[in-house]
Amino acid sequence: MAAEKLSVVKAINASLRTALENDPKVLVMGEDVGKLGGVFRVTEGLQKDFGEDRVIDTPLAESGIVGTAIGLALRGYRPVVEIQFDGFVFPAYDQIVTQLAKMHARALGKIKLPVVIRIPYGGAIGAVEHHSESPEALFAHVAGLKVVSPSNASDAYWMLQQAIQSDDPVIYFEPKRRYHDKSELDRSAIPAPLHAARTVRRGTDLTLVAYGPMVKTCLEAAAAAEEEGKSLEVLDLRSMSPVDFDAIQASVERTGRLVVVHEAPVFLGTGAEIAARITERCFYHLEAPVLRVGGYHAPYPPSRLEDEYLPGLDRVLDAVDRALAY
Amino acid sequence: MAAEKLSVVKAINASLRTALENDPKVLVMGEDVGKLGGVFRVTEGLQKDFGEDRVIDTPLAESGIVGTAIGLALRGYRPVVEIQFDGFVFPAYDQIVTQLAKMHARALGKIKLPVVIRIPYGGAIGAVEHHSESPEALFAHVAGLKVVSPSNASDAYWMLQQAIQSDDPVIYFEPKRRYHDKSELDRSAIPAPLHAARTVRRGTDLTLVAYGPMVKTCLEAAAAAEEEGKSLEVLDLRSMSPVDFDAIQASVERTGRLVVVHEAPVFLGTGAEIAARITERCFYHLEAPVLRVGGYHAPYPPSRLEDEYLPGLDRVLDAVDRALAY
Amino acid sequence: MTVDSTAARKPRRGSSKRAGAKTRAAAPGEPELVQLLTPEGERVEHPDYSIDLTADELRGLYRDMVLTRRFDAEATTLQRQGELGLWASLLGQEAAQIGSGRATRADDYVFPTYREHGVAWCRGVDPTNLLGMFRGVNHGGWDPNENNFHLYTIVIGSQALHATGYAMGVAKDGADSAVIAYFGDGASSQGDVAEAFTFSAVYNAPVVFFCQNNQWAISEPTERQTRVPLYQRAQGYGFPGVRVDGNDVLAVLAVTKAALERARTGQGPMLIEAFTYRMGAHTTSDDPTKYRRDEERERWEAKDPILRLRTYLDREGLADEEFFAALETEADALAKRVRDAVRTMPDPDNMAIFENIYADGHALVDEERAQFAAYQASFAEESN
Amino acid sequence: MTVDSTAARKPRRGSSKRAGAKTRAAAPGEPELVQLLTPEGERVEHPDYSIDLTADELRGLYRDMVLTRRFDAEATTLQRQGELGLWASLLGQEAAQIGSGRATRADDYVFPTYREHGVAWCRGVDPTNLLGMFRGVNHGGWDPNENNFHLYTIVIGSQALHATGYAMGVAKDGADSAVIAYFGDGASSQGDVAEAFTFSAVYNAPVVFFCQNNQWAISEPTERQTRVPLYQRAQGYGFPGVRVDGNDVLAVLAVTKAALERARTGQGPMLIEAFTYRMGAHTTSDDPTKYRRDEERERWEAKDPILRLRTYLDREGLADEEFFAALETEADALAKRVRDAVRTMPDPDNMAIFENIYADGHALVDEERAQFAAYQASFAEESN
Ligand SMILES: Cc1ncc(C[n+]2csc(CCOP(=O)(O)OP(=O)(O)O)c2C)c(N)n1
Ligand SMILES: Cc1ncc(C[n+]2csc(CCOP(=O)(O)OP(=O)(O)O)c2C)c(N)n1
Ligand SMILES: [Mg+2]
Ligand SMILES: [Mg+2]
Repeated sequence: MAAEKLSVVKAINASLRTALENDPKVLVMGEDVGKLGGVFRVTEGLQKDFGEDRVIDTPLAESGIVGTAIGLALRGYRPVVEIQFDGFVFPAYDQIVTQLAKMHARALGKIKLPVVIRIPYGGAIGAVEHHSESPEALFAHVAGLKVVSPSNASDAYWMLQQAIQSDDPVIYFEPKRRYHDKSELDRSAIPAPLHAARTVRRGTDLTLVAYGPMVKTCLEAAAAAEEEGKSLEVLDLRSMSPVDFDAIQASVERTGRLVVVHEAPVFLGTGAEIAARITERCFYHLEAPVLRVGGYHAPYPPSRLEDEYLPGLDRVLDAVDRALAY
Repeated sequence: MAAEKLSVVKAINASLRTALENDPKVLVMGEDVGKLGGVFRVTEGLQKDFGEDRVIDTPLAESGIVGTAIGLALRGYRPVVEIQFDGFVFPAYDQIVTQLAKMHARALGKIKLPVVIRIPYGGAIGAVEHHSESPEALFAHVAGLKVVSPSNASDAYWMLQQAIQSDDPVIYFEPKRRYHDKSELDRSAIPAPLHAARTVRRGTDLTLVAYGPMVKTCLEAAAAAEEEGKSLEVLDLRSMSPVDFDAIQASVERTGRLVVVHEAPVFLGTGAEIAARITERCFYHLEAPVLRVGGYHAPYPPSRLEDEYLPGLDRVLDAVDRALAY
Repeated sequence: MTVDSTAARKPRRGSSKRAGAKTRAAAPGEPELVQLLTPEGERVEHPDYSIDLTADELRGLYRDMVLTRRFDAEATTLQRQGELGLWASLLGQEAAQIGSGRATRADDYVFPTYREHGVAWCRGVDPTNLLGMFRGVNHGGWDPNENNFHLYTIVIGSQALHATGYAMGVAKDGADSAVIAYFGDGASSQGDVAEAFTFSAVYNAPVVFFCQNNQWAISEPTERQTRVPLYQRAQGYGFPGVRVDGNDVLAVLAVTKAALERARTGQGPMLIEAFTYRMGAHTTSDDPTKYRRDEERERWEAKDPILRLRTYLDREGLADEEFFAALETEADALAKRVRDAVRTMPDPDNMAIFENIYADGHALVDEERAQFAAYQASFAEESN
Repeated sequence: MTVDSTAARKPRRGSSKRAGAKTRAAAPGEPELVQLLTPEGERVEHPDYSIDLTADELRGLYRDMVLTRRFDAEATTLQRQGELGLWASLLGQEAAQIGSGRATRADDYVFPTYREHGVAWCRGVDPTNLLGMFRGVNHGGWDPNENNFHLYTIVIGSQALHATGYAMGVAKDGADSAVIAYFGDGASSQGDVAEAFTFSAVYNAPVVFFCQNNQWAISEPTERQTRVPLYQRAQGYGFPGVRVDGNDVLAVLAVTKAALERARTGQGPMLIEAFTYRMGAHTTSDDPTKYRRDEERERWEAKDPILRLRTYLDREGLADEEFFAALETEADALAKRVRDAVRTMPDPDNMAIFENIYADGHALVDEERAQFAAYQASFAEESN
């Protein structure tokens, strides 16, 4: 099949459709995923085509959704759960970190938990409270979970395929502000491994690492920097657990400088771990400390302040300048 | 009053008693805190002396405990909540991060949430699953919460006094494996600020940063290292949010080397943030990368493996040697 | 399921039956629905709940509902015009909100969801204050203690526990106030609501759980949350539940007053299910045509809460043309005031990002605030 | 509260009343308790639940209870001797567990708490397998699918949702198996249990909720969790609840069989409250003298589940001395086998820390495993 151009929303929809078609054990479940097709229309048309038994509108209870998904997985199903917004995953946090993450180990490997939890995350959509958060570090810190985030339609499609095929629980963070960005999807391609970072722009002076919504921001920053004669390499991390440290290391060994960018608060965010570990691995290669650009140690602000709160082009370039100034 | 020697459990008990005596708005609530005095006897005798109305046995529901504590705080009370064990805090996680942490900001400061959540944490007590975890990073990442942990009886007493007096929500992690360690408590002393780190041993070659249960381990490591002619400085961090970076920086500027030790998993643990930020602050002072010693990216293991899983003297010294070898 | 007529267990107060008023019994097999005013605007009596209102009071309720609806419509318009990011309309739920809101006393405390604009009105919260969060200038931001009206809570069900804790505090204080917690039919599924039932029952807390069953949780009908009427949930926790016609402002007022009185007098919690209908979309972001049919809405329009009180006022001659005309003018003025207020509502200062995170300060916030200020200043310099 | 006799709504199957057996009615004001064998060992009938067992079957139940109690006692001893880190005794709850466990079919699936040693026995799980987690060599570690007996779940209430999800899967598969979820009186307060009630009712899942109300959640009496009998919780969710004498193995067997059959035949969930007593401490770490009085325990000892079946067997001449003597020998052998197995149970390999965290591997785990191995090896070198 030739490459087609489609949005992230449509790519995820297509990926769910493929999974539902290929494997009768795959289920889609969550609030409003049925007739409505989800508040973002990600599941649009799926219940119509696959029935209420496979595309399941659930009661309004996130712990219940994840808890029953675990039970369904124990019975041999592969549930793909939708959490409606980032800020609504916390009622399910106990089931996720205490049960979903640990049950495989608890059973000494005798049972598997192929559950995918899809969470639209991040800001910049002008929403009210709880609809713009980036809680990925709270999942990546927990052993037993895998945490990924696509930044474009092709990854959205393929990474979801891989997440559903994985026998491990995967938290799949969807960059909601990029839902309607279109890009090429080649359904016949052989996808990159789920947890491999990807170099999306080559450069020599400094490495930018980002994932999800911030990849585009970093690419724009790199383009702007080029005009000022700075050559930035951009890595799309794609996976926050595990992190592809080898790829980052290889890049930093060439560029000597690293800036990590995410929407989540900097304090104990993914960037902290990357900074710590890459500094350890590249101590003699780094010409500047690893700098981080991200959210502040503050609740996500009202939307009229989100442009100031979120890392944008200018803040990324400011960090780049500071790193290059060492 | 002269200094007395008592255990961490007794110090916390005394601190709760003082608070209940001094302020009629202080309440103690949790599972089994009444007649039983809590599973660790931390609240022993309090219900007898202050009544069921102030020392409250709650239904078995952590979200309910924290959620009603929030309501009581809104009514003007100062609830001190006990979570029975670290692994049982997650059913309350939503109320803690979504409500308790954010309500003051949501109200533009018009309401205050003076709620203390006491959590016995950490391992090495030979317990079954869920009774030995160190989830502090999952709280420290969240703006609106303060996160502290005492390492000895005196801090246990004073830091709890300060936490209860604070108008902010404080997660107070109790190092359960040190519950029965005795040390001096001077009730007439003027305590250090709640969020200040304390130098507990002076040294010149390398700085060890730890908190809660690992402070003792680090002091033992420093003593052992001294015999090998290495002079280690040990900082008791005491607060994981905020972190006293100034104190760490001052020490590292003298020693040039830093090792952070905690029981919690290294990946995205408190040490990651300390490593990232201190590297940024002390880039030209560090003679070695900041090294971290902590738990592995694994569920807390069955107790017969915990000695291998937990950072002990040898693992700390191994990291010290590696840092000194740079 | 057998219907447990919990209402029958409540203390009966002197009922003041109006001469000629009918008493309606529930159709067999249908859960009982407390009603004092039929959809046709006919006044009926209920053995357990009675109410006797002056013409003035009746006109007051009518005015509340009309102004609330007008405010709500204006907010929807403002959203369409881009002045608000979102609006959650209460259209159709005016009786449930005004009836219950007017049942509260000044010293009672209210814990709303995000849709209780009518209750806010009754509590004296300025309507424009409600718009800040929907415009994106704050997350609520009014002082909850000014009107004993807590902030809107978006994460479903959480506030039921806050209300319960608050009520536990009221009881500890020996005060005779009551607390009321609002939530929806969807929210009834959340564990937090169940835990609130448990805590309130065990501590006999003076809290009324007011569930507006508006038939929908976004796109999901109530059958996705329960297979029996929601008011029945209460009895398994040891306190009474009652279903009231949520489009009948008189019945809602009577039942809520009784429940609050019950709470006040140490008889513990009670659950009220106000059976009503969300006539509009879930929010301005929603498209109900995806999941429900127009006929349903039309059926409910016949039960419109405002119309039915209007019919009654008209029939009984309790209000004249002058009243209705004046009310129209007042509604226009309110709409204009709201419109003007929103349009001139200033954006928050950028530094507000760093304010009110902690009451006692936090070193990291201080550090980030300073960095941010310096960063902002660097642009000012550049542009100099 | 009015007692809703939910049992009356269940399909009645042909009852086989024994000649001369009495039918006991609940004392007025007391919740109904299904009982088929009185504490005095007298056989009574119940209008909704009947059972007809052969002497062999009765002896089998007796044997199960005796062996379970013996195993349990041995485990407590092993804990005192330092061989186990902790033990959660089921003493007093043998009838609740054996009665319900024996009601399950091989293809049914069981989700236990941490105390269901008797149910595990009925499912064919080797008792020694239960001891690993209490010794600290694993967190459970048996293969749940070998006996359709899930791992012990320590975090209170979580497994109710797993059971519900599993049951939803059973229904999807069109299988006629049923699922049973165990939990305690304390657990009834957890939001997860309430959500399990909601999900199971809405999806009509074939799951039986089996609540052992042993009167205590560590130090808290059941009144700290509810002010009405727990079985009544179910009706507000739209399915029946029934209280059974949890110390009467016959009644528990009959009621659980009926509930499982109900689930199997598409009639949805049911809640069973087995009214019983935790005769020992909460766990070996607990000290019940802090919070309850000896008299209470003594009162319950008179209702001992094993004694009462013994009395019945004796009175009816259904077992002879030989049987009891052989059982004693068997119990001794079991105790010895368990003792030996625990004492020789090897510690896990250190590298097990890094095993089974992920099914498909994880780079960080690989890295840490390698570092750990190298670190361990460095000691081996040094000691060479
Ligand atoms: C915990 C949580 N999950 C999901 C949502 C998204 N959400 C917002 S409103 C809503 C439906 C609420 O339905 P109901 O409780 O009936 O109240 P209504 O909107 O009808 O007034 C949902 C699912 C949320 N706000 N919080
Ligand atoms: C979420 C959670 N909170 C607290 C605990 C600690 N805890 C273990 S058992 C128990 C009491 C359980 O009581 P119940 O449900 O009645 O079961 P029982 O022990 O009586 O069999 C408590 C509070 C826990 N395991 N999980
Ligand atoms: Mg609704
Ligand atoms: Mg119990």
